Amino acid sequence: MAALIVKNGYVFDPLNEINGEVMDVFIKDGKIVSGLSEAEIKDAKVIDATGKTVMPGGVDSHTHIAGSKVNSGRFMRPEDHYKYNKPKTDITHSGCGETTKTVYLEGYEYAQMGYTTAFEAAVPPMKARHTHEEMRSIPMLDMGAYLVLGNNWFMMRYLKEGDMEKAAAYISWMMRAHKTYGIKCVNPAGVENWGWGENVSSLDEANIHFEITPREIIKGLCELNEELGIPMPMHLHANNLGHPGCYETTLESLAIPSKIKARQDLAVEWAETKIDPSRDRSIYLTHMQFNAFAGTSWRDFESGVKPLADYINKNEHVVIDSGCVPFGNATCMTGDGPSIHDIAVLTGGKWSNCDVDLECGSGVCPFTYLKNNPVHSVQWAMGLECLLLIDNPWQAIMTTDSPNGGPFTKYPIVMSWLMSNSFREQTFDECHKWANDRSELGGVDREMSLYDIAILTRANPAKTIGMVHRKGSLGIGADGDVTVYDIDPTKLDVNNHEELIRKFSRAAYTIKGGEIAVKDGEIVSLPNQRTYYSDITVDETAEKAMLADVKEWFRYYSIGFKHYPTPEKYLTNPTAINVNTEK
Amino acid sequence: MAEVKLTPNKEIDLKVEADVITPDEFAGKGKSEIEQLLVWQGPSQYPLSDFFDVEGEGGSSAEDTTIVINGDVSRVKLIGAKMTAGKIIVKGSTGMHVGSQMAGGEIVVEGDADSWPGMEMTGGVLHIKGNAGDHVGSAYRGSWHGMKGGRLIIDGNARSQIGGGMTGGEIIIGGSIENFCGIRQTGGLIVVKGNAIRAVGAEMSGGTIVIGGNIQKFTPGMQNEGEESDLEFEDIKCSGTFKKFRGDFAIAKNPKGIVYAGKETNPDL
Amino acid sequence: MKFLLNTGSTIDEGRLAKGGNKYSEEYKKECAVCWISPEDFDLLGCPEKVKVTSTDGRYSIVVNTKCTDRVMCGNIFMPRAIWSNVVVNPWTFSTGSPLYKGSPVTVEPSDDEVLDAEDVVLKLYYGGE
Amino acid sequence: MVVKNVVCPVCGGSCEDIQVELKDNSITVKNACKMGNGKFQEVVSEHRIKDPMIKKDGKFVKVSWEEALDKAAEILANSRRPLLFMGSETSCEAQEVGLHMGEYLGGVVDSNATICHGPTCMGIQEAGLPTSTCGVAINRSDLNIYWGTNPLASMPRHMSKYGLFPRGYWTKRGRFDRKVITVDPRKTDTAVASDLHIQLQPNSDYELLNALLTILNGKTPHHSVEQVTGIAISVMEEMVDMMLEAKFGSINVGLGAGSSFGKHRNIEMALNLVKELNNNHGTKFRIGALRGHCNVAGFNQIATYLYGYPFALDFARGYARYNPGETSCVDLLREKDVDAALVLGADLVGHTPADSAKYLCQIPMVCIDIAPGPTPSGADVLLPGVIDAFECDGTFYRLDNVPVYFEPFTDSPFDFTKSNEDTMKQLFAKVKELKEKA
Repeated sequence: MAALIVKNGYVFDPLNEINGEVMDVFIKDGKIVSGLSEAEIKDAKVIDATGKTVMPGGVDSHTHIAGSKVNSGRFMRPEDHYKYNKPKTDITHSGCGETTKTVYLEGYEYAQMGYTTAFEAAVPPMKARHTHEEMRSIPMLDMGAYLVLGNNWFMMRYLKEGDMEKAAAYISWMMRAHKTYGIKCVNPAGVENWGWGENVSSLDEANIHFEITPREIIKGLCELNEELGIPMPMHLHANNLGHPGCYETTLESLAIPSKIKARQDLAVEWAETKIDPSRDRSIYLTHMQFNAFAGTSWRDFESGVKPLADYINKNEHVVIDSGCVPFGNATCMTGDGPSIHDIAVLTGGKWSNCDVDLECGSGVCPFTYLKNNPVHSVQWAMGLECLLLIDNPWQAIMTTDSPNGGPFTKYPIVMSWLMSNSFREQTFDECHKWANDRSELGGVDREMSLYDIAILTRANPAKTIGMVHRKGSLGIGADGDVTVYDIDPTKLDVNNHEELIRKFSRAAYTIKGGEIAVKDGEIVSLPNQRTYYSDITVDETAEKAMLADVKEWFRYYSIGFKHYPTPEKYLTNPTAINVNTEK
Repeated sequence: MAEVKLTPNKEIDLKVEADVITPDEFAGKGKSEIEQLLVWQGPSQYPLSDFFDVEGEGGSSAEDTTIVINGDVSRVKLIGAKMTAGKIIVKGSTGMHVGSQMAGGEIVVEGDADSWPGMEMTGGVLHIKGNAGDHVGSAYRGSWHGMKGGRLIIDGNARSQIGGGMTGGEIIIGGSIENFCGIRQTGGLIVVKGNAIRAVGAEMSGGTIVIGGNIQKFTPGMQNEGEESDLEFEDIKCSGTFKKFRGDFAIAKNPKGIVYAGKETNPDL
Repeated sequence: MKFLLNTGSTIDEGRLAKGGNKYSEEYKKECAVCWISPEDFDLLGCPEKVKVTSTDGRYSIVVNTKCTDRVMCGNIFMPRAIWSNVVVNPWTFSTGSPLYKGSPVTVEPSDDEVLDAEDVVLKLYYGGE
Repeated sequence: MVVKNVVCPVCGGSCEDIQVELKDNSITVKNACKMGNGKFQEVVSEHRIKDPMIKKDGKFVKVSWEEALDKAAEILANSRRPLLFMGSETSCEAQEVGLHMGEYLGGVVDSNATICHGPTCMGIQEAGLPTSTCGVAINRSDLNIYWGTNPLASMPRHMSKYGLFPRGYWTKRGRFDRKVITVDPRKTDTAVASDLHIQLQPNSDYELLNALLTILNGKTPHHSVEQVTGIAISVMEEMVDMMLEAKFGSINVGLGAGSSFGKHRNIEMALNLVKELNNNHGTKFRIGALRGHCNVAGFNQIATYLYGYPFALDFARGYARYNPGETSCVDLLREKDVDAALVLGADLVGHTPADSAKYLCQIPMVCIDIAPGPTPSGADVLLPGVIDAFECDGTFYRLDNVPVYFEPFTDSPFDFTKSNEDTMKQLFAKVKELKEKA
């Protein structure tokens, strides 16, 4: 592969504290290098980025694009597909779906926006093969996936019994068996209760039969996460999600690991960055907006983002992603079965649910966010509050919890709201007055810079999930993933948000591993993708003892032990990250 | 008013999709331009003139354009799809999706129409003088939002899923129908002069259905609300006495859907 | 006589079909059969074989009878196989799925030969026109 | 040698506890049901299709693999609108090649769901699917409802593995901890083994389900429902009581619901019933379809994630469109709206109505199969099939959409192909070659 030079652009690389300097970026053999030899320069492909914005490739640390619940969404929503089609071209497959997109479209549309990396937020262990099968088919994106463990019978048993050694061994075995990357915890203790049509309502309510509380599960998983040195913090979807007043539960949940020190133990070669690439957070709260509802009912519903943001501003152990709501069509899908059920009861619309043997569950329902709906308009404001009221952008990540708040293709709109106060004002004018009355957003005049945007969409998601050895920066040794937007920062007019949206939507170039994947918003080649998973070292004796338990309880599974794991065959370029090797 | 005459010039084997046959597409175009409009047959596109002899030219606007199809086009789909104004007269039968998503203007089919006429239509008049297949004026798969406005008239019989997810407009059927008429209806009016087989108004929560003839298998979630005579819905009149039902209580605790069933024709209800 | 035709699997139909024995005598014996309730069987005159004719009258098939109280009066059952599918109504109500269960058919006693599966293909589908 | 944990490629049960011992000309099988055992014998059967064949003057003649493949590719490349039928008796991997080929050719791709649980898929599209994996029902369900299905004939181990007898975590006494209701117009063996048999009139599933929901919503159904369904309202009320008394109920629907008059609307209503049962009635319910064909669920899953729809995908315009009744196999054949076909691992001639089967026999058809039968007889090119889970590895999706990875216990008997996936890939390469030449 010829070397590549991205010449003369305004570079935004927050992990290297580069803020709009005009410079060249060099890529050789798929990696960022400090420079090229004269011979290499002669053969190199040159991209003239004069007057353009250059950033590392976009990283989405929380999205729903692969696996059984995503596919349930696609399956039940032909009406989401029939008017949103992209025909095949000589190099691309066809695709469809506005909110529940087909796999090919997911890869293409992320790349067209300048993203090169996306992590699937929830994998039910028994269906991990399905998630990987889909990820294998998603073109261009480097991916990983988080394993759902917060209502797992083995996990709950070990935590209840306080058998942390076996619990650690279980996590290590499960990550390897299912080729997954980090721990996801969804409505801990509550989803198990949903097996009987119930939920839990507070952090200290023990669930049926297993008699463990959400607090105990969160604490246990956070401790184990750091003991094992897992790349990312424990990834929490807090209890009571989507219910007025849930922000209080969230606040309490965030405090649980406040004393747990982050410990990331990866055997990787880090790319060169000015900022310490290792993570310093011990909890990663996802789609904060959905976990920040205040009030006691839909009538006195209001934003509870402020108290949460205040807490986060004072407590460095927390990082969040926002779960923004850009209005329009969405599909709600989550491992939180009871919360989706409640939404479906509210909408009266279609509803899917799938509880999984001994492990977890999920729910899916279509949703449309309307500007004239009071609650939806507050949710719009709340999503932006999550990013604007948290002072330190290194504690926040921009998402829509795609496709829950809206499909990822609406990221450019969210980025523009963050950068443009006038655009927010315009939206306030268009939507229900609750948006202004019941949130703090109207009083915020903060306008984010391209540097901030680069933190929220590249540097921080990569740092948070422990991928800075490859992603999120243009440091030497990082993957040659570069986005060029046709935005001249010196002439940037954030009042012209229409143009901003258009330019974020269609990258001038998306370079993936040194190959030009997108030019002028069109797919021009299909670079290979990669799947990352954690290979965690644990004590062999503990592993043996744990496996004996697992095999004994396996009779409650409907699948045999031999057919439970996911073979590597289902992964494209499987890339194990060795974890906990120092111990 | 300019008139374009299309005469089928050959037997069609694989079905043709001709969503270009609308006054909107023809407006402002001369004969040869119309001839060159592309239609689909399988994955290939061919000029319209491969299947039709074209006479005349389009008017200055869709409103000023009338299209007359002079013969049987029962293997041509999507005629008049998405049209907004003007008129199409089909002097024969049409294939599927005639007037699908139409928003305005008028289509008259003198023969029969296959399934999906007027899918999700929002305005205009679609008049089929013969019989129609399934999904008259209904929503697409998975959607609960069917016909929103306009008027759909079928002089003959129609089959199943008429007005599925209908939210507005009127469907008037002169003959008899089969199953699931008005399923998931939330608004609008369906009037059927003849008989129905089954599940009239199933899962409806709003809107009105009138069945003049006999209903073979009644929807269990309908609750009797007495009788009414000589119904009037603006310009649409249904004379005689009807048993009135509200439902579908299978789908909602307080549904607002109304079904009228002819009293004489339904002694067992 | 008019009946509603129900088709479906039987365990031996499954065993033979999955075992690749669709052209065996055993398969024909299992599947080229019309189950009739005792009352209807009597009404038909206890025939050894019947001719079943499709709703539109365009296709007929001759099969053996089996008198059983497993089906209700007015219904017949035939194992899902080529014989039953000859007379299943091909209209799908815009669902893609023909009326494998509940097709109205006509049944009358017959002395004609019960065709092998292969002959159904060759005689009805190839030679039929 | 005895091989354990072999996956059975017959029905949607995807049993993965089969033991086989393969000797020169015989195979001994343990744990498989009657149907499964029948299929396992195919490995050593006399009638296995071993040679590629082309029909010349109405008679099959043996030809080389290359010649057969060339002819097959020619049929597909020359077609103006091919139908590719990716049957359920093969892996997702093979089906995926078929979908890609269909997209490339602008043809139509369909699978067994279209003549099986297609209406169930369509019902899900109207209402959503409140379900669970099978283990959840095993561990929790104290009420099991078989609606329009006779698993003893279509999925023989369903009752012992998933439905009636299994001893789960909260159902340690198996059958004694469960009640069973069967809804079926026939008095099947399943019905006989149930606590309550609702012997409804054929084609009245919709009315029965609608009435049950009406009762659940606190109203009395219209009296005519008794005559329509043949079931007394008091019995319906008893059934609703049994449902509400259950801690966890599991409904298994079969083709009796999806394939009778009413089709997807029957399923939609069943799904609505399950949805309502989960709305604060103090019980929890799930529903699942008994997928009779081996990997029919797999096609639905991969077609959905690759192209957006579970079956009946029409690629004419360069992207998939979906409209059963228009883009589905039986209708396309009946309407003579395709001009060539490829049938992989399915007996379409045997299992579609006469009009469709007849037209299929008339147009050029390529068939990939393992044993003689109506579809191979109707083909113009016959390519020998490889048996998935016996002779090659791959993926099936189980009835509850859990993917199962299977590995072979022997090799493909052919030197020209390793698997149906391999055959499909070879064929696709030839088709591309021909198309690009033209």
